[in-house]
Amino acid sequence: MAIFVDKNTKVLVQGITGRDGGFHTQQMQEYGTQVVAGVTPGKGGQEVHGVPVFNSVAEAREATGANTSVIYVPAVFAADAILEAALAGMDLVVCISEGVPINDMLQVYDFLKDRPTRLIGPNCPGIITPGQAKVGIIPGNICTPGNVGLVSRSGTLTYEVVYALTLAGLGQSTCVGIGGDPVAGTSFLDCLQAFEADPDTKAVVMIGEIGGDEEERAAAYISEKMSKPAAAYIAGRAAPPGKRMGHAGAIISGGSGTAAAKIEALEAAGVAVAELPSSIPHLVQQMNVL
Amino acid sequence: MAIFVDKNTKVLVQGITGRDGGFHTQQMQEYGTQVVAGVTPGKGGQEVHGVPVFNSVAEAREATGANTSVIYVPAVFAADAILEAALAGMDLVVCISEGVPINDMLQVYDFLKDRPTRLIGPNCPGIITPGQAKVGIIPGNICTPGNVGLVSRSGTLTYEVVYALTLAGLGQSTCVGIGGDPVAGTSFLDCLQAFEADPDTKAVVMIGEIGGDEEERAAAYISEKMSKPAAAYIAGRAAPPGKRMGHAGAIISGGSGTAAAKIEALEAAGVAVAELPSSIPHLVQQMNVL
Amino acid sequence: MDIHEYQAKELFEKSGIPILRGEVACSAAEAASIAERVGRPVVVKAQVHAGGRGKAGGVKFCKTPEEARANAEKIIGMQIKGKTVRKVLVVEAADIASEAYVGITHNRAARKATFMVSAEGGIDIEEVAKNNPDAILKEIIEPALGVTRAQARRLAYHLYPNNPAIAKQAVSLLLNLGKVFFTHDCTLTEINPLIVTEQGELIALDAKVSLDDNGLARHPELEELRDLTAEDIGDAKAREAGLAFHKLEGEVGCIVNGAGLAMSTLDVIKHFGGSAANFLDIGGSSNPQKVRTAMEIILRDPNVRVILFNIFGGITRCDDVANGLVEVLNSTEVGVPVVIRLTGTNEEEAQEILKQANVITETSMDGVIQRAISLANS
Amino acid sequence: MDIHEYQAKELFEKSGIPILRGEVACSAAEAASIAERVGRPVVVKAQVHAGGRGKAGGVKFCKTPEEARANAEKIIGMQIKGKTVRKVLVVEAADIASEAYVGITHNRAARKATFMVSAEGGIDIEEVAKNNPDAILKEIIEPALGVTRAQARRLAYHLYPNNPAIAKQAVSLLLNLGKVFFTHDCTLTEINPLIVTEQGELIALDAKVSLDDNGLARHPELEELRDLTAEDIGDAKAREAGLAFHKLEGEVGCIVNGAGLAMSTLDVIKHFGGSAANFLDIGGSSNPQKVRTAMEIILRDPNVRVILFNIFGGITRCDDVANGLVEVLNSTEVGVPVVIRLTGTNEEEAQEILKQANVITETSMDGVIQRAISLANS
Repeated sequence: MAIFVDKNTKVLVQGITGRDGGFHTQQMQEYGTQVVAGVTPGKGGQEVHGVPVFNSVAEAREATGANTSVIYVPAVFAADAILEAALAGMDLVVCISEGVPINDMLQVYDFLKDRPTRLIGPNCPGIITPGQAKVGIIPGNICTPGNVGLVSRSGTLTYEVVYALTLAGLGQSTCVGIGGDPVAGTSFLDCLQAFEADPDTKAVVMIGEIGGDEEERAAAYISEKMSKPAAAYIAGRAAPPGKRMGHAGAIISGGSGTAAAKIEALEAAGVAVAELPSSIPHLVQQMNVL
Repeated sequence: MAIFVDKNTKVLVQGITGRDGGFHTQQMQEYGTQVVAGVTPGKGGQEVHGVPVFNSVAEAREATGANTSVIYVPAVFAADAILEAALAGMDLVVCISEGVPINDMLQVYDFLKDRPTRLIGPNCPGIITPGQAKVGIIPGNICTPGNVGLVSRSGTLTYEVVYALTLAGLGQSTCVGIGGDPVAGTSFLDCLQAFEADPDTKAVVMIGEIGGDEEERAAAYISEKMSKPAAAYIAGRAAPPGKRMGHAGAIISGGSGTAAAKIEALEAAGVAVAELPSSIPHLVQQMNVL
Repeated sequence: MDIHEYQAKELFEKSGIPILRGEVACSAAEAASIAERVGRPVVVKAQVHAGGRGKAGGVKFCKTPEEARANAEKIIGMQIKGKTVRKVLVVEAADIASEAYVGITHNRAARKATFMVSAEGGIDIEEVAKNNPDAILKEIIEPALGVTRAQARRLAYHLYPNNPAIAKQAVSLLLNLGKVFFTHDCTLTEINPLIVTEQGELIALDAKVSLDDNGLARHPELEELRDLTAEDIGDAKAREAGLAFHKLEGEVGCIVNGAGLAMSTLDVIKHFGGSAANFLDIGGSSNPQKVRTAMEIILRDPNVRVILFNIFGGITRCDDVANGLVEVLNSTEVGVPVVIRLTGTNEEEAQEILKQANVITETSMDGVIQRAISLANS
Repeated sequence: MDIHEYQAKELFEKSGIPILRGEVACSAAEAASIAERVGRPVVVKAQVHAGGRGKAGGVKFCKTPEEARANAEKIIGMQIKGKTVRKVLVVEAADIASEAYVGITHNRAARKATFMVSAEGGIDIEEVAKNNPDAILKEIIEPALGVTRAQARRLAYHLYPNNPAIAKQAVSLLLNLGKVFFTHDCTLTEINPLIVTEQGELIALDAKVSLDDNGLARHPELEELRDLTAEDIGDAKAREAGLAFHKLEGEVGCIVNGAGLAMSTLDVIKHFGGSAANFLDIGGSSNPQKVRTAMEIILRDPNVRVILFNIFGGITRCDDVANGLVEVLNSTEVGVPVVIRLTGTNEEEAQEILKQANVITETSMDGVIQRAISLANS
């Protein structure tokens, strides 16, 4: 089971002939992911690591049956690439590209909201279902199969926590990096709902950060609807107000979106909130559900 | 019951201070319709036939609880007026304006398709539930309450048929003029579904015309899903191919959208198709359901 | 509203679509002197609002100015699908390596505009659609997005799969064609053929643009492109008066309010064995002047043997129509009988007015039509 | 990226929004001579990327050129919220009849931009939002529609309910402000105050525009508006090298890959009783030059007593970071201890490289942070 991707996922790489696209195609293949097609306009007919390249997503999909697309194109072209994948009928689109203009994402988000295509990202590390498939750039070797579902707004911080879980013998059902941008295709809430419905997931770990109200919305869902136990870590407790901390999402202004407010909401919802990333495995072990 | 409008409908008139808006406000009031508000930007605070005028639909709705809007503004402003009504949360918007640019309607149709607001028109005579309310310009005196649901793409042809029904003692549950434009907010299909669900409607009359495939889609629905008997009349049997017959919708080219094709589809669905508008009452009487 | 090729090319040029501009000639001498100036072989192309110009002999390749003169001589004044050619476009001949079709029009079923391309250009696209539908690639244009770059790319690579350099030019061209379509409220923008020259340039060799009449109000600069000489006088009068009018071949002149009722009137005339001389919808308003203009237009047709009014008053007030009619009858020798049926708003007042006039009144649509047919046949 | 009032006004002017243009002065003498040319009372306004200029004394009304000189003298060089004022805008004073607020910004929760207006302008809009939220009317901008005319009308009549003439001017102005916002990839476009003059003119008396850094790539003309003099040298270096950097007040200099891990590093430092000197995210790539620039930026801060590397290699390759670090250590006198933790991609190669270098390695995030703090305290 797992969520969003599994061993049947057929991946198409948009921007496969680029440096990142090519490198991660190989990484995904080595992990055992079925990478069935690549797209780079004008390079149709070529091959990259044995993967056939097409001029358009529609053409690639028709020829290969790809159902999931991963995007490694320059940021100003990312919105167009997402729309192309959605119009071609992809079930899942994972956009790795960082620095997508926010107005592009407003349009994309609005366009996708009543359509069947799920977008993860942009500005995200992607998704991995350990032992089955990875779509994106999460290092495969730090993950191990198991029953913890993990969702995070951050990249390397995700790795830190996943690795700590793995070292503690706590395998993962699926790890989703939803990205740090203010407008992201998939939210904590979406992932929590999917984990709640996934029989392979027994506990959930959520890695949030300052800014926005996604963590608070997730807390409301956990409190009202979720049967599975959750642990969380919120980055940015020490962040000074008014500074933009790299992630476009992680800006904190006035009293809203602070780490304290998020932690309070999560704790009120019964979530075990970790003081340190390294404490997460211990909190998960204490749940006694694995 | 009836469909879309009834005695509880609270009407707001967009363009109330215009010639048509003012005239039909009075007509609607005389018919007993609750006209609760009017909108003309810059004329907020005035009154027209005792109806308070506001600068915006949102303001008018808030002040009066209007739930249905009828639009009598010049065609190039009609799309904006429809969007204003939809964004202000109107349940039903009836656009009488004729000559709305098609690209405007593409945008409006797309915007409304996943929203709760129903649009009837543009370029339509509106809707009347005899004895309860009329929204638009259908003359009230040619209608009488009863159990025939009528839906039509044409204006005066509707009157012709409604009047014939009334003279024959066949009252109407609701009469809807969906308008003759190629992109209309409400289709035959939408109305048939509503009539099927309406306990006050025992039989349905459909007045189509050449062009498009709405009648064929309606026939498919009638054949598969509809329990109530239907009669139809299709205008344009004698229309020469390739001529645009006034209604932007009524253009016939190649072999598609012909009267013959529509009549064939309807007859195959068990619909009694009239040769003349004047034969409709007889066909309805033969159904033996009233 | 249709505009001419040379006008469409001007719109294209402003939007960055490469064309061969050429010059317009209204006489053979002008055509020859343009060809002289070009100094190379030219093509002389009829400027007329009709398709199939090539097949009809309205497009000719001319090696010399003399040939241009001779061909222009033949083409100017020629009838193509009932339209008289009054101008030709004289344009440098291109070295064509390949011809494609690209076009945008509304897709009524989808309620969206559709972009269509085919590598088989230069010929009747409807033939391609019929005989080889797979050769046409379509992209539905989402109203919320317009033509996306990815869509333009997909279409471009469909046309030029093995030529990325041309495909890249085509991407811009297709995006610009989308801009033309939406900025000018078009119902059709078409390039057929879109050519690649031997020199590797992409050029719109033809240009076809139809404008949404309803959009013209916000494009006064486009209204000016209307070719008044291309319009029938009756059509022009009708348009100016706000009447929807089409001439037909029969004997019963029809004046009706509402398009649906007008179409139905034609049907019922045919049903009872008659034949209509025209379709004429006076619309919702009942300005007496409209009635006068409608009568004038119909009486221009020598075939008309009777005038039939079929009016169902809603917004239209029957007394207004009656007044207009009486006015015309009092000031004009009509020469054919007038039969009239008025029902609806202010019907009784109208009957009272018509009592004074020399017209035949009926109360039902079927009745008035049967009466008109019998008068036409007598 | 923020731009100055005078630059924002130029964008406004190009989009048809009425402004008082004024002229920029870099010295008191210039300010006086501009005021002389204006020949009427002027306002001298600090051009600085900080809010609350008025409260800070950065905006002054001047009756005479002498007053303009004196005030410019005071304002130029002044610090406002830590930013040095280097220019002033000298602009004709307006006869203000009323002041309103209008602004567009992104509404993160709605995933849409929002238009906000308040008839209570000229003051801190956040105060109005707090104390009298009903005074602010908001319209969510639908991405598929942009600012509609009806929305602009509603906002305009909210501001000027009893003045249709001004409301009509405001409709155009608000639609144009929407165009500025979307055409230039803004994150904020704001007019505060939007005034009506005694003469009945609507004028944007101030102009505030913030640009989406991610959108700048497609607006090279806007990138040129960047005020390099307004940037800290460290900030400028970081921006050029593609590093996310913020100076903080502590002693532990941090070099981390990834924004989340970098924020978390700050948190963990605080948790263990230390204090970070900066936030610095070297991002996903592991170009050794980035490591060098990062070190240079951090070492400019005299408070730094230790440099902490916390790297979790994903795309970032640990050996690349190690090589970059060794390069810097070999060519520069660092002067403070370096502690490093490298985990992930090519970790072992990196450890091998670091064996040669004078750095302290740890294997866990908690471990390396505790070590750094103890070194900073020693």
